[in-house]
Amino acid sequence: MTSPTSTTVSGTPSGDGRAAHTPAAAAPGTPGHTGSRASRVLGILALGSIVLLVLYGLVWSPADAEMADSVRLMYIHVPAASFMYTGCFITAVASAMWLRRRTPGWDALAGASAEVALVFAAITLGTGSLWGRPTWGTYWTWDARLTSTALLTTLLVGYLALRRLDVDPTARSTRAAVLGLLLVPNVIIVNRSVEWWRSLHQRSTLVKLDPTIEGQMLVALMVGFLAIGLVFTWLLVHRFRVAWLEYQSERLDLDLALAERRAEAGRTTGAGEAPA
Amino acid sequence: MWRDAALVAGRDLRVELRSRVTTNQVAPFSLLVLILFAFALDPDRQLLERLASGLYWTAVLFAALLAISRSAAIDETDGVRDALRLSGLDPAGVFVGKAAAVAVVLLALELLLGVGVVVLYGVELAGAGLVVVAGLAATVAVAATGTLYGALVSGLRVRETLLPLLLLPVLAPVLIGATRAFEAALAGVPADGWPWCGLLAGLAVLYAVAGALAYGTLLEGS
Amino acid sequence: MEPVVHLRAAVALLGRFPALAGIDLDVARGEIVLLRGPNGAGKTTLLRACAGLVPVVRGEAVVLGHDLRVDPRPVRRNVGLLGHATGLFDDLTVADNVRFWGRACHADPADIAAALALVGLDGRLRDVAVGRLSAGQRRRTSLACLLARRPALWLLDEPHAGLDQDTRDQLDALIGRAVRQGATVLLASHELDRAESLAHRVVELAGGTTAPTRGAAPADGSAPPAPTHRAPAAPPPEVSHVA
Amino acid sequence: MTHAGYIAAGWGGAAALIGAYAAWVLRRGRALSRQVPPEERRWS
Repeated sequence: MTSPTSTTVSGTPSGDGRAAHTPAAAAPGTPGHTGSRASRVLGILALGSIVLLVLYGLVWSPADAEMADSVRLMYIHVPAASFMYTGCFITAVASAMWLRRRTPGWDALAGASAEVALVFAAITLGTGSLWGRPTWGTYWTWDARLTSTALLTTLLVGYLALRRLDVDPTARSTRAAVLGLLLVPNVIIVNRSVEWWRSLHQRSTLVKLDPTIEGQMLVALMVGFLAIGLVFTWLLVHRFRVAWLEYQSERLDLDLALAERRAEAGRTTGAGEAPA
Repeated sequence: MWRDAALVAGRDLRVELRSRVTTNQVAPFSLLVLILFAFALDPDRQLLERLASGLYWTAVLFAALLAISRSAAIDETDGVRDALRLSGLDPAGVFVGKAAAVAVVLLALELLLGVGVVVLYGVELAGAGLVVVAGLAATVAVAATGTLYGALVSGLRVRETLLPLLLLPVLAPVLIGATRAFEAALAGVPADGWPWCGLLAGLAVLYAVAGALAYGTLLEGS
Repeated sequence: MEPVVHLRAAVALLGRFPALAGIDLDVARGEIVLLRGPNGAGKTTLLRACAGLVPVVRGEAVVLGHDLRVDPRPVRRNVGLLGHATGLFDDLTVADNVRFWGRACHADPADIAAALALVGLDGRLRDVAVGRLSAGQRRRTSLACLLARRPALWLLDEPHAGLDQDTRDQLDALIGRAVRQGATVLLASHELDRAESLAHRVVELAGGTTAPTRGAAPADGSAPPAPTHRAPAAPPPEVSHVA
Repeated sequence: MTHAGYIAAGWGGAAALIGAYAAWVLRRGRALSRQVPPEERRWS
């Protein structure tokens, strides 16, 4: 994974060493992308594991005794849910690190991870309700996991909505970091309280969602974790690099801005003093 | 910190008293919500009475959104933000003071809504101890969470619309806990309700601490 | 003696905009310094930076002995800022407002009462909600809040704007009184006739820089290279021009 | 295979969503890369 600690260019570069590269060096039009050798290897591994997942999940593993073939949705659903939580956790850690270090890499990682987590939240909800239809006879049931996933999705949507606001970047990063840091306690509380709430009423559905997993099914689930995990990492790496590019493209070239600002003095002092 | 908290709480409550927005607008609005529930659910007394706890706390949350938004607006203008930073008030104290003021306003609204539920929905009160404790814990939790999230969106142009999106999912556990506790109390089985009180108290402490720690960062960072 | 304000090549950003692009300024204790310059020259930002409200990101910045680049917070208790935004609560009365901000910085209750009297708000207006006051009366309320703090450094942004003749005289008298008691005043004003007669010296601001009247570029190495700086090399503009 | 429709929808939907998101991220990365000098693209 990319290491955000190496990206310690601050929003207000200290001047000396960085003054050398003028914005003309931005070389607009230079083709480029967010790929690297490592991310390409990761991508190939991810694609390979997806092929393996299709084979294990759809062909080689048997149908469940009780749920028949609908159990095959589990090989996506459960790993996607896990990596949705992983994404939230990364966002919270990166937010905490941003509050400590104030380096833009951590802010970029927090935002990237929340967005990827939202994609996996959508997959979790979609596969969950598609799985629920044949199992429970309804697309939506107030099952603890579905409900807390839905609430978590709204938490992520709110976090990303705050990040998208067009306001002063430092203010936005500060607010987003506090909100991102609160994500983990919020997720835990929402999860636990919903679980507790639902378990008072319908213990049975919970059991029904947990088929006895063994043999080929267990292998398929493990392959699911591997494939979804690789896809998650690949997406996170690329989304992080996009966020980094966004930061760089908006980054203030302080020396250029200062030169422009000082040039105003030449234009205005002559005219501006007249009304005195 | 406590001196600063008392000072800020006194100021916020005085602003509330002088402006009368709570008494003239928020309180009638929350009663209106209770009446709208009756329209939506067909005023079949049995149904309303059975759902009373949930409807009550939903109405409280709507009223709380308004109260929190009002509280955030007090410290929102540029001049006040600067003056707060220049004053040397402890940010944690400011947070505690604002949350305390919101809690007092909420308690007044809850009392009013409680009377409304008893009169309009025909609820028979029971389990007073549990109701009071759960109500207090839930109020503090809502006030602390709301003040923290109010500071997160304060000063933004989209504050009015962003606040509910951010705050309501976080308050969902409070709604669950407070409703279950009230249901248990009204059903005469308070033993089922006390664990939920524990949850509410935990939430109150957690968000109060988080807010006290984060308020300075939010005040400086924008 | 150590200057009250000491800035060298100070740079401050508003978002991405370098509102201050290299300020050199020294103000000694007891001085009244007028900042003069066209709109957008950076006067307001300079005052806010001295108050520790806008971070200085480059250069040196020491105010009242506190290094703002290390921590801008300790200086804040000791400065009084009178800006465009008043920082008052419209629903509260004049007395409530002054009492709140006074007590917030541990002001003596006697000072709070005295401040109200000094700006002439101890009469009928005392118990009127600030939202009902005129702009000039609000400004007097803000001034009372500032007086109650007894700041060592007064930062006044257009203090004369919106005041009538009598109140301006009153304000000038208050500034003079504060300086005699050991305070230092930095003010930005467009009322140049009045402000220049009040000030001990004038500093010109333009394009976020202290425009060097005798032609100057920062002599120390901390200043960033400024290719388009119009001025040729010359001694640092510590005292740019005496009024 | 039982429930083939649900399984196809679930797997297909997940694949489509991930594919679309990945394509969006890659395209945005290419577009932004033009605006940023190569020395800031530390991975390449």
